[in-house]
Amino acid sequence: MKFVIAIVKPNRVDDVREALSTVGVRGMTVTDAKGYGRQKGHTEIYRGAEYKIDFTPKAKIEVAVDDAQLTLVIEAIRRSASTGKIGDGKIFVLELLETMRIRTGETGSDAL
Amino acid sequence: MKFVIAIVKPNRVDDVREALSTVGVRGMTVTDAKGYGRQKGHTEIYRGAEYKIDFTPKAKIEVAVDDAQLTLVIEAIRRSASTGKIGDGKIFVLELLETMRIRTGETGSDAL
Amino acid sequence: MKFVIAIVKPNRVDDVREALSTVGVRGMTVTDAKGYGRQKGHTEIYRGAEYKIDFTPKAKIEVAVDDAQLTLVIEAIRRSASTGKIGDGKIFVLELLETMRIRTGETGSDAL
Amino acid sequence: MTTALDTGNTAWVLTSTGLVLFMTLPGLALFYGGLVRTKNVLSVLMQCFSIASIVTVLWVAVGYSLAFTPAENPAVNAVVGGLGKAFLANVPRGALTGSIPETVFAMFQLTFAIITPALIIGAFAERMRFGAMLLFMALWSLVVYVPVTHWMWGGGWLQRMGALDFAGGIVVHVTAGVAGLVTCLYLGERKGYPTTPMPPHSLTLSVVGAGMLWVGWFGFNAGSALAANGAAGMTLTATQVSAATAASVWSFLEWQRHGRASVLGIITGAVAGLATITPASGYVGVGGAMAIGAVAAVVCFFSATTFKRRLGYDDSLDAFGVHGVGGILGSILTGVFASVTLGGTEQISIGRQVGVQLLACAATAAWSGGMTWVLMKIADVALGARADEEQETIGLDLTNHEERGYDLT
Amino acid sequence: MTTALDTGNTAWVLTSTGLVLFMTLPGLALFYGGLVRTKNVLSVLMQCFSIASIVTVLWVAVGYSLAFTPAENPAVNAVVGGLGKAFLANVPRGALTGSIPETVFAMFQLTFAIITPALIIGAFAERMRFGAMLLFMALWSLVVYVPVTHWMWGGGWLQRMGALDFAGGIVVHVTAGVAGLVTCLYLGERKGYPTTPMPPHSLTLSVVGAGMLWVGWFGFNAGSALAANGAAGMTLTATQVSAATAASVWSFLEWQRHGRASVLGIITGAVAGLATITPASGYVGVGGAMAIGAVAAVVCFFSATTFKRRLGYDDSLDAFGVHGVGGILGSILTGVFASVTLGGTEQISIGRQVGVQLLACAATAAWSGGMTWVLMKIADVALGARADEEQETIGLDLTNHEERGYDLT
Amino acid sequence: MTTALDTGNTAWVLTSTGLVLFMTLPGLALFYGGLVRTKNVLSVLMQCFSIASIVTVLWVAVGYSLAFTPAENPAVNAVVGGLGKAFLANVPRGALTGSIPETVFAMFQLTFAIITPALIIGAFAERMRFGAMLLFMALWSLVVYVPVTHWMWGGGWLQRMGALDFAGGIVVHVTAGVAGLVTCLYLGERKGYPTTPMPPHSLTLSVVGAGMLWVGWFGFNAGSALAANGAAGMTLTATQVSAATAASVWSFLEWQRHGRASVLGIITGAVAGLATITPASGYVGVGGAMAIGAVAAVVCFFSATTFKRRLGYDDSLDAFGVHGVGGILGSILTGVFASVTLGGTEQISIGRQVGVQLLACAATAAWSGGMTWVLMKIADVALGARADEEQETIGLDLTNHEERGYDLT
Ligand SMILES: Nc1ncnc2c1ncn2[C@@H]1O[C@H](COP(=O)(O)OP(=O)(O)O)[C@@H](O)[C@H]1O
Ligand SMILES: Nc1ncnc2c1ncn2[C@@H]1O[C@H](COP(=O)(O)OP(=O)(O)O)[C@@H](O)[C@H]1O
Ligand SMILES: Nc1ncnc2c1ncn2[C@@H]1O[C@H](COP(=O)(O)OP(=O)(O)O)[C@@H](O)[C@H]1O
Repeated sequence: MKFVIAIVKPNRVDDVREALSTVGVRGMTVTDAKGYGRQKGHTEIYRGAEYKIDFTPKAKIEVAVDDAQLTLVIEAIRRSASTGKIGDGKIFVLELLETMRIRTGETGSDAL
Repeated sequence: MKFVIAIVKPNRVDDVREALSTVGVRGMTVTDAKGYGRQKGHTEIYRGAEYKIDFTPKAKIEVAVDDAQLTLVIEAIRRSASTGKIGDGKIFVLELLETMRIRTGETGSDAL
Repeated sequence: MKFVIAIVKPNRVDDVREALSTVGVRGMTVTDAKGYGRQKGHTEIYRGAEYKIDFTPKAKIEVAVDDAQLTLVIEAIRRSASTGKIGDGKIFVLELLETMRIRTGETGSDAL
Repeated sequence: MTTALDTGNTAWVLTSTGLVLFMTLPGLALFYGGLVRTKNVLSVLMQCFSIASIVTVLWVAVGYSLAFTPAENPAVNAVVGGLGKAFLANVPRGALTGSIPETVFAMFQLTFAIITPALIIGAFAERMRFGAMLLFMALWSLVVYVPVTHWMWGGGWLQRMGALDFAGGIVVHVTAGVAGLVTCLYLGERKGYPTTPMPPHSLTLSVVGAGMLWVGWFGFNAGSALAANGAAGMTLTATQVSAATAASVWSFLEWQRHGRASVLGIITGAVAGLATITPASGYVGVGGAMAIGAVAAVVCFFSATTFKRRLGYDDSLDAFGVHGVGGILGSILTGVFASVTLGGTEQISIGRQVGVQLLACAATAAWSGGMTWVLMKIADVALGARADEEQETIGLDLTNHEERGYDLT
Repeated sequence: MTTALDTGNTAWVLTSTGLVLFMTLPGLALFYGGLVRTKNVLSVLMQCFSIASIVTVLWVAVGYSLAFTPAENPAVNAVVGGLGKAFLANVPRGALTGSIPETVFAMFQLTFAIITPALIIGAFAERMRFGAMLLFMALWSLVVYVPVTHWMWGGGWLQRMGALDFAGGIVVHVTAGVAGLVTCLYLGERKGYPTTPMPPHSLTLSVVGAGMLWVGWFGFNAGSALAANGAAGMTLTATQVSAATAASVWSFLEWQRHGRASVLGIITGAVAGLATITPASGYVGVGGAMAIGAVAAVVCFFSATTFKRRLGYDDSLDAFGVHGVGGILGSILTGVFASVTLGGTEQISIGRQVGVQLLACAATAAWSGGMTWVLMKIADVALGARADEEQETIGLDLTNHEERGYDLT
Repeated sequence: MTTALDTGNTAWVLTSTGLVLFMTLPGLALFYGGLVRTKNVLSVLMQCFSIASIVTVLWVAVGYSLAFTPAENPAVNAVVGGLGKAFLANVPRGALTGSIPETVFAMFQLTFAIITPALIIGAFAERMRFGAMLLFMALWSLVVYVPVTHWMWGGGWLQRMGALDFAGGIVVHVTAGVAGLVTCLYLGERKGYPTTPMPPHSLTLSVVGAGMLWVGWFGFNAGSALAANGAAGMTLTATQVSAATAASVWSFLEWQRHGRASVLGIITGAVAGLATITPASGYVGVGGAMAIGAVAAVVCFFSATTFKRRLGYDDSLDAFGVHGVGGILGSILTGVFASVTLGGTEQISIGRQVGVQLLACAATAAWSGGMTWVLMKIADVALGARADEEQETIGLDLTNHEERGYDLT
């Protein structure tokens, strides 16, 4: 199995979720994050004090998938998350050794 | 070493922490997350506008452990996080290549 | 490639970001987290009800790097995040199988 | 009309002046601010504060005079007043309006001139650029609010025609509500409306604002009696009864439709009851107030929920759906429940009076609607009214003001 | 008692009416709302707004009349008034109560009728279902608040017996405090209490509410003088002194016990001082006010911290621990410090008066406690009073109102 | 000066007393509290509440008497009053100050005695330990505020010299502003200042506070007329005009410099306009008020932005930059615009009066500055004034009060 981490723009999350559902993904976990990269941040000014904020808001989507699903999943994320603008984000793939569904104790693919 | 990621219900975190301590885990990192899965979300209505919220609040617990501890740790999490209801969450196990304690520079198991 | 996860004190994040830039890291993702470990938490009291809070605020920095960069990156984080006090945090290194830049579809090192 | 200063009446109108300003700063600002998304909260607060500031300057400069000073020429005076009191010239400290100092009257009226344009914000929230908003509001205050105030309260044609508007159903709510409808039609709906969820970012904030509006409305309505007497007492009573009845009925309707009552519902109901009773507040009895409150809840409930969604326009925070509809409704019902035969204070023929009220509403709505479109066009051409897509995505706070509403980390 | 309208007195009571409503909307709502967990904040705000609405309707319909209109039969009148002024019939605009319009008096009293049941919320917060809460409060307002008000202020038996209660220690705080204790005993403690931490979700909100309560209390106490004169001035002074003394003493006690003072502590102390001085506020001097404030802080400090934990009942926000205990304490101390011998205004024998005060508290507590249990039972059987486990876990906001307090992402 | 009680005037001053207390609790507390970082919000709220409590006790005990009771010895009376009214002894309910009860006057003045030290908080926010802060404030209130009040309003030397200060430019803003500057110089800048970003944690909160300050200032200035008449009306007008003008000008300056206007800017401008008009508010006309508001915005804008950064001291929330500078500026301009020749009310030679005003400011600044340093030293030696590095990093809320401002999870 693989553990896929996708960093996307916050307003893309719903589309990504739908796209993943259509390729058979039944669950995922999303976390709010701040991203640093080529996309530049913004400036804030308070009584003349100018602050450069380098981080931009991102959403981190984590999804565990079967090896068989992987390419479909990556493609689904890319398609649904892409706006063509800098800052669209990244997809990272890690090896997933084991999975367990807490409720049932099922392991492996059955736990996804 | 292994990197264990557990997605659990927010109100289980304290129990999981205690369970992990009892099996000798000395540290862990917890993040607020939103989960999507079989457990269904809720509805919100504002002046007639009905919003279906598919995500449910979850806590993500990350803990790095020795290979020797792994089974104990997984069992401890399962036991303490399980309520038997849909949405109890998942445990994911990844391979952990290296660890370092920033304060001392120690690496490997000593850094846990 | 490697996927580096660093748990650091929140007020170290900017220094870590700068340190990473100087060693050629072009992007990273940061998440707010709560840490449990040797560093002890604090107490809160509300109308005589005393609560022991075991968790301390931490920042989780995730950065994907080339194998070549790894040692430099680890060293940069350690140097910039260390205060010498308990609670400075940890660095975890995982194997990263694949990376993709969503905007362009580039993969591997080019996507970093 | 007495001609000696009454310190008690003056004390009450001074207090009411504070209460009505409080309705805008921060009352309405919070009520609206809580309903938008986090990324736009400051833009709403900013709009309220900047309107309060610019309108104050304009009001003192010419607004008060044009609204409340008779123009020499009677024909002109039917539609707008004169400039004899520009910059409050010829308003010595000793000058009285009834039994209170004229300066107090001028400031009390100023607070109405402030909240009226501020009400419009609710219709175009989350998508109008700050510069154009401010230009539009400055013009609107002079071109719409000031003349209509003169028509109704400054000796203009509506007043002479016998239209009844105790505390501003026509002057405040009809003008602002209709203007709101026009501005949101002009700007078009927010990006993603209605598919994308746009939940209130802090109902807590909105509830605080609602509480301030409710209490402040005592000054708005009972203060309009310009005296601390039985009339003020009955006006306050009618206000309280209508607000409470409307809030209760709204909750009941929600419970009927959704199986539960909501806090957004109850505060919206209260505001609907308050807006609707306004023109009638000084003329009706307890029964009339209850009836008006109940009708207000039913009508505004449908206009703000079903109706709006069906027609598909994006009145972001229901400035028209609640204030406009409530204002029109209340102005018409004033023609009914003001009658002595229904426990009111006026010796009127209900049929005839309703006709007068309808005419007054129509004329005011037409003027406000038409002028609003023209002024929006001017502001748009001059400064660009609509925030571009990126500004809307990132939010107006960062893009228009380079600030963030919260930094809670 | 003068029989001519005094505009100054009227202006002050009109203002006080606004101030006391402001104490509930949004004052108390925020004070309580900030103390609960995020998932329940709206439920508290909703409870306050719905109580304000329903009680207003009931008060105007029958409450005011039953409380303040004499019943024909003197025996009946000892316990409850008549219906002669139902729907404020026979209350013309010209009618006076002392030197102010009766409508103003009726509305001023309404704001007390609103905040009293709202105070009870603090005892059962985070676990009572909305429907049952509303039914209970409507009944309680008629069965407990209205009669007790008549006993004490409407010519009923307590008043005739010579009990002293200037602004509501017995009528407001004893009735609500005891009712709170009974409701929390009836419902049982919250899931996880006392082991699970249940920290306030926003002390900032509670501090805002506390500030509103403090200022609003000027209207509550000094407004009860029904005049803008030296009596009102001294009452306001006593109120301010007691609040400040209690806040200081509470901080001192915390510093003694925990080595630091807290903001929750100082606002709780201030509220304790305000609740406790209420019945005495119009009768005491500066020294008496300081003494009452100091004693209030010490007694409420222990009742809200040590005492409650020892007995183990879950008075979520200390409605009984602060308001109930403070009310009883203040009502008794009124019998002491009201005496001219101690700088007060009353020619009384302290011993006898304390006895009268004790009897009044006991009778009121018994009636309120007993009826509260009965009415809770009725509401429970009819609609189900206790939120089920899942509702408590998810929170009342989403489960009872389908809304969320904040969406700050 | 009339010697009969006027209920209308009394009603207005009672109301103003509530308004000015509301400026501190919770107005100023929120205005300041929103500007600090999340980890310190409670410390600011706590400082405001504890100051309000301790100062109330001290004021009633000796402060009021020392400020407003003549000392036997005329020489002594030039600098401080007597103890004849300690604990408000010899202040019967019937006692009058002008046409209002003396108790009302004493409480109205108390609210000024409360907000003045509270203003200082803005200068040392986020780094002063609670215990030392409280000790310092108690001493400062007696050593600085009370005497200066006597100098200016209690028959002391400034008043006899003919200095003009209608509502507290010298007594409130100069004393507090200069004290702020000294405290922040004494404590040194916050850890990380100015390199580390220290953005406001909740501008929403600050805007709420600003709204409360604006409205409350009606009581502050117009209440100082101690009557509900034309003087109060004109004072309120001047206050509103100056605030609005300053807010508008500040926004304009920001737009010039940064290409956009901000909400923090507009509320800061409004407060600058309010602080600056204070000493002049009762003496000037509309034109004077506009001029003062405009100048206030320009001068404070540069003192709070450019100036402070250039000199590098850390006046955290610009207590000196806005209140101090505004107070001095306003006190001087009073000498100009109070003149009848410029639409004011005073028959003065502008040149001479400006000299008197300058002298008054200088003397007050010198006394406040010097004593502040001494008292800080005392508090520091006694209890340790500066939070240590770890406390500053973790925040004052957890380390000084063991509480957290928000728990929104
Ligand atoms: N090396 C990296 N490791 C982890 N996260 C990264 C890395 N590079 C970029 N990111 C994440 O991806 C987001 C988008 O990257 P950015 O360079 O801004 O745009 P793009 O991906 O379009 O080139 C960043 O905000 C950051 O959250
Ligand atoms: N494939 C997945 N990848 C990542 N997280 C998942 C995945 N499936 C489920 N989760 C997480 O586990 C949580 C619980 O899953 P769910 O299907 O709702 O219940 P259960 O685990 O009891 O079957 C989800 O809310 C989500 O956070
Ligand atoms: N085994 C672990 N797995 C995951 N995170 C850990 C682990 N141990 C420690 N951490 C994280 O590192 C942080 C610092 O660890 P701690 O033991 O407090 O100090 P130190 O790293 O200096 O020994 C913890 O707060 C926690 O977030």
